[in-house]
Amino acid sequence: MITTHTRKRIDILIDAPLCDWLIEQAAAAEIVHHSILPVESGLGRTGAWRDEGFGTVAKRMFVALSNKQKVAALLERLAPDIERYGLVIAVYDVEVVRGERF
Amino acid sequence: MITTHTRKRIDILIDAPLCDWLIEQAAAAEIVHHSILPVESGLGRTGAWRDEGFGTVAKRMFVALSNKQKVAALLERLAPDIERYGLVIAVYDVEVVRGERF
Amino acid sequence: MITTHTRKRIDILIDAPLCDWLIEQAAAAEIVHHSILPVESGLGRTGAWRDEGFGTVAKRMFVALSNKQKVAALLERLAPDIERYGLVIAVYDVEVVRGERF
Amino acid sequence: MPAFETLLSPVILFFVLGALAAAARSDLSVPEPLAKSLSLYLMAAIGLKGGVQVSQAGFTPQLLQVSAAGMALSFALPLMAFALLRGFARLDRLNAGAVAAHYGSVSIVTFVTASDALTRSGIAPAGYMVAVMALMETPAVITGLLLARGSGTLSRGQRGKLLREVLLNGSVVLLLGSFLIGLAIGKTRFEPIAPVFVTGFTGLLCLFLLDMGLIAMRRLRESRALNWRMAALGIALPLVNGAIGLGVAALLGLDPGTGAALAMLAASASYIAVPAAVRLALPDADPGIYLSMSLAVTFPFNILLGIPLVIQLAPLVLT
Amino acid sequence: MPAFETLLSPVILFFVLGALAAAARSDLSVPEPLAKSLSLYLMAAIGLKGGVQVSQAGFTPQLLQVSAAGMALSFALPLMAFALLRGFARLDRLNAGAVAAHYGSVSIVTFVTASDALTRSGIAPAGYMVAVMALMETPAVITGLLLARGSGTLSRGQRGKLLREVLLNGSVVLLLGSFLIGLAIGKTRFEPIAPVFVTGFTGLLCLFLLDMGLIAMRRLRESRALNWRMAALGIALPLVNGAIGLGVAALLGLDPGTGAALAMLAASASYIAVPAAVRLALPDADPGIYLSMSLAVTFPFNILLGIPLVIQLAPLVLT
Amino acid sequence: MPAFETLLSPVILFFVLGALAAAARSDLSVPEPLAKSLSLYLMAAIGLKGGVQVSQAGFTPQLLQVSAAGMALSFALPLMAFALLRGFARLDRLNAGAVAAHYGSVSIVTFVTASDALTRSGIAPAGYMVAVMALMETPAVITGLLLARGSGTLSRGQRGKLLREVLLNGSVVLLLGSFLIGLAIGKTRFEPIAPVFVTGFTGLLCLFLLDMGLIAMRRLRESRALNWRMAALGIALPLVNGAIGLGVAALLGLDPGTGAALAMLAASASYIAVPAAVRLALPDADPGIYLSMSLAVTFPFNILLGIPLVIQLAPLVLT
Ligand SMILES: Nc1ncnc2c1ncn2[C@@H]1O[C@H](COP(=O)(O)O)[C@@H](O)[C@H]1O
Ligand SMILES: Nc1ncnc2c1ncn2[C@@H]1O[C@H](COP(=O)(O)O)[C@@H](O)[C@H]1O
Ligand SMILES: Nc1ncnc2c1ncn2[C@@H]1O[C@H](COP(=O)(O)O)[C@@H](O)[C@H]1O
Ligand code: NA
Ligand code: NA
Ligand code: NA
Repeated sequence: MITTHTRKRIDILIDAPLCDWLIEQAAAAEIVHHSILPVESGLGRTGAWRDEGFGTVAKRMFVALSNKQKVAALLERLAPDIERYGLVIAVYDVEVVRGERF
Repeated sequence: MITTHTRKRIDILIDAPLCDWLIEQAAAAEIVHHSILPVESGLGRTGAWRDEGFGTVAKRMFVALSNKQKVAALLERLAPDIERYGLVIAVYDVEVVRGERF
Repeated sequence: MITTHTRKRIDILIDAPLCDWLIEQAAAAEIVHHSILPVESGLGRTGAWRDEGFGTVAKRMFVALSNKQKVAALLERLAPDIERYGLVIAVYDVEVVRGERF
Repeated sequence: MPAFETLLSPVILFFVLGALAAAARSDLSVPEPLAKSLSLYLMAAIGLKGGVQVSQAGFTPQLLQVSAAGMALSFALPLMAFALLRGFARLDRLNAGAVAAHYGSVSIVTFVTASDALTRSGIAPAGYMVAVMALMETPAVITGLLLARGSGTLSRGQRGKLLREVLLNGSVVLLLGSFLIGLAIGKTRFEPIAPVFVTGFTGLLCLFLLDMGLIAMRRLRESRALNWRMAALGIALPLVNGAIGLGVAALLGLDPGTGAALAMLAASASYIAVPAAVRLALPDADPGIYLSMSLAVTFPFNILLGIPLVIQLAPLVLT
Repeated sequence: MPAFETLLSPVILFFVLGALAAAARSDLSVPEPLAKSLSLYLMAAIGLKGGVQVSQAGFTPQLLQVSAAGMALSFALPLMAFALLRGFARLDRLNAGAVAAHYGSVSIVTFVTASDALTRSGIAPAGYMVAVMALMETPAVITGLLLARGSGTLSRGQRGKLLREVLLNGSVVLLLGSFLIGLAIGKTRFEPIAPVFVTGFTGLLCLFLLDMGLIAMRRLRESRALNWRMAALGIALPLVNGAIGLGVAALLGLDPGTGAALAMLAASASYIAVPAAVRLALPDADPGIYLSMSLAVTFPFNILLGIPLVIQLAPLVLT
Repeated sequence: MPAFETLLSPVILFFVLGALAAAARSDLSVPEPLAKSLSLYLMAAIGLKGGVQVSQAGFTPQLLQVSAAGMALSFALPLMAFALLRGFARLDRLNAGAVAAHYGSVSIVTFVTASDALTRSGIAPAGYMVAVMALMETPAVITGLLLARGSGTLSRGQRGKLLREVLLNGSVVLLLGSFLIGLAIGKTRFEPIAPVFVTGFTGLLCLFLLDMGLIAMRRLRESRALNWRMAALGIALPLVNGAIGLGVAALLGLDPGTGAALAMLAASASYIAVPAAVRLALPDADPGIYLSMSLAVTFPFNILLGIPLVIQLAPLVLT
């Protein structure tokens, strides 16, 4: 049977203009590899939005697979900005193949 | 260390025309905040589809972070319609920051 | 209360041109039903990419809900190609409704 | 040979190219935002052109007559369709009602292609037919729903949503809005935007029909729900509805072009606006049935045979 | 009645159609990639046209004067806006600075619509105004930031990013780049691409403004943060800034068309480039405030009333 | 100075603008669906134009000769490229085969830009060259694969997929399909769609090349795999292949325009259709190498220097 390892997946909903900033923060926490998924619309405390090109601050979903330590380090780094940047963060355990990569 | 709380994430694959209905149901279960992700194509019991603008009923992915009770309430509400609307639902535990929000 | 069952969700990041191949592999492992989500950009060992239509090999995210056995069978099938195709795989437990479907 | 002529138009040939490419499983595909953008463009363009034409021709009582007739057709055509779908195709009440709604409504692309062909055949339809089409789009949904579920089964919230769908559906708003804009600006103020909305029209229609060919044929290939009885009705219904439309046109004394357009509206079936409304209002109906019949059978039939047929018949019936 | 004329142009009527559709909660919508594509197209088109015009008119000292004046306005206009936003609308320092940055900058669509209307009124602005617009886009961000946070609070990395934003923002690059291309190719080599960039312009602008109407009205409907004081300033600021722009134009001795364009640049507020920059540089400011004011109040005001007003006033003030 | 002329065309200048914007790390970007839509449009347009031209010029034996020669080139050019890639750039067998497949195939955008430039220089290529291009797109994939892996290593399923790729690739289908449509409709029926497919062509090509400039330069900036030996070959291969193409044109006795087009087809390297096929068939080959060479080195070289060069040389070599 193929061996898998338990790692963390971290999904962060973030305003599109702040994406590069988040990527830098993640890299500083040694989470260099990531993927960005499009998000179409949403509703939060600041109201509804829809990615129509203009007129709204659109969101993206930052997704990274990494290990516990690095994810903790990233959360530590983000902590002071989570509220003001309105980040929506979810961390969960996943099984990965090629565990040494993450 | 930053404190996190265990909450639920619920992902629901749903036909695009039914999205507003689902958002209402979620709101009725007190899950007001959510995000909608695009889905490109898929294959299910009713065959293959691809979002080409017409000719198919496209899908979206409804994503919400919330607590156990509210997610259970939403599932209860959806129960009678899950089969006929062809909902594909996954619920899982995630760690969130700012747990009081969810 | 509505009954849920524990199943596996498997998310696979894959190059768009290899998507059909993956769908065949999954079907061979009896995971016929799936959804494909768009991915916008990313950074990995082979560098950064952005789906701009040309000039890069764009990625998709294959998502399937299935049971433990079938997911294990799929991983077994993919094993020899994971490295060369650069697959990024995450498997995790989710609660599903209508467990008999998956 | 106007019928043969029609088939040799680039618009139709691009439709055929798309259908052949999909049949051969080529990976040719049109990005979804382009498809949606082209459909917005086509609606704005025909709305404007219709409005400008009426601003010149003036309002006539006929406009009101044809509008009323069009709405009546949209309400009534689902009735016979429903009977045939129950009796011949053996669909249950629910799916028969859902399909009937589609055949009472109209296909904008079929109308546009027909207008183009009619104009090239020298019998251009009256400008107000765009408004008639917009009015015919949604009433059929109401009949279809009542047939599928019986009256009284709609909750108040659902009735509100349905009414909104009927009145404020995006394509109805864009078609009628552009029609009114065309009416307001008239021919002179239309000139600066005519290069986009008139000169570019047929060329962009080619690209759109390329996509429709791909989509219709892919739908046909993947439609598991379709049996020969449904397919046969997908051809019979446009013939029957088109004949009824032509009959109404004769009763109203319409000219051949305008009458042919009304016939094509009656003959065509919706595959954009109505499926979305029906998915919401009749979730238990099978999209595999109503989308396949309207998009994969009736639409190609109308484009390839229906339009040439009506171009032949209309001048004989309407004089 | 040139003002009334302006309102009857198809461009404006499509904006109104979009706004009405959104107000009635129709599901009409324009795909996001089409909106972005049209905005790229509009920028390339006006850049090119401006450059070609300057290639014919030649460089004049006036070009440099107006450029300098434009940049000065972009730097300075946020100051008074800031005072009003603090005093009258009672915004905190942070949000007042953020909003002020938007009003110092410009709205490309407002400029384009104004140019179109001015040209149709027989007082076309000088070609170089496109370059002036590009130069006015980003300086206001610097003033706004300093107002919001005081100087010295920017880290080196942030300052670098801000400078990049100011100089290399996509729209600045595309506008100035197309302007230089137009300058380089001149009228003859422009001819082969003129059908797309000139003939198609007004028609495509209609589609873009349809979308802007939808977006502006949806923003207005969903803006919880907006109170009447902010809404009032959303109308007062373009009036004040426009008057200042007209005054500067008079001082520089500009012709009515060019002066009116400068006034509209001053009067308009950014809702594309600046919000993105401000979201990054002032994350604690509320996008609900600055987007709603500039997009949902000032933009429609300028399109519907500001442009007709300046068309009336400019010929009186500037002679 | 036709070469200098070429560089001053708006088409090329937009390419340069895109490249400069990307080099300066501006955030200017073209939405992906627009890029794909423009490429569909360009293929349909050149296919149609070619077909219409052949419908007037008639079928000639030359058409068949050049088609055969084009396919032979596509099959054969990878052989020498492979040798150079192995010997000079020191690539392993696998990557050398992958890259060779790209250089045997063609770049549609390079062809389109070359045709535009040739036509403006008064030596328009024959209409059938579009069909020749479509025929040259995919044979090289077969040679490249055999070189990379040796024959006999393809499973039956893979061979089927490869054949499908070669014959039914979206761009092959659209190019040949539009060509046949153009052939079928001829000049008169082409007229109504000419405003979109002819008049709008060069302007839309500008927007597409703006995007290609952005993409090529971004690729260059991010290509870690590229070393100077590969970069040198990225310039040498188009020169060598172009010279071979010109030689074949001379043997066939082609006119300067048609010969120049054949040379540019030989000189160009695919970066759309072939990368997708190779990613599937040779998953272990590094996309960083083949995409960077063809898109970031050879494509800009051909656009900026290759086309002007062939415009100079073709009239001397072919008479
Ligand atoms: N609980 C949640 N679940 C999923 N998405 C959320 C949630 N809360 C907020 N979001 C997303 O984040 C955006 C901004 O949230 P907020 O900052 O609360 O306005 C919303 O519009 C949603 O797209
Ligand atoms: N097990 C699954 N995993 C992921 N997506 C699924 C699954 N089953 C169904 N779907 C998605 O839901 C759509 C409709 O499913 P169905 O109602 O079974 O036809 C499919 O086309 C897929 O996009
Ligand atoms: N750890 C990770 N987390 C999320 N996405 C990843 C990760 N590693 C790689 N990816 C994605 O997979 C792509 C290819 O990775 P690679 O093969 O390492 O270049 C990247 O560009 C990302 O989009
Ligand atoms: Na009908
Ligand atoms: Na301003
Ligand atoms: Na080649």
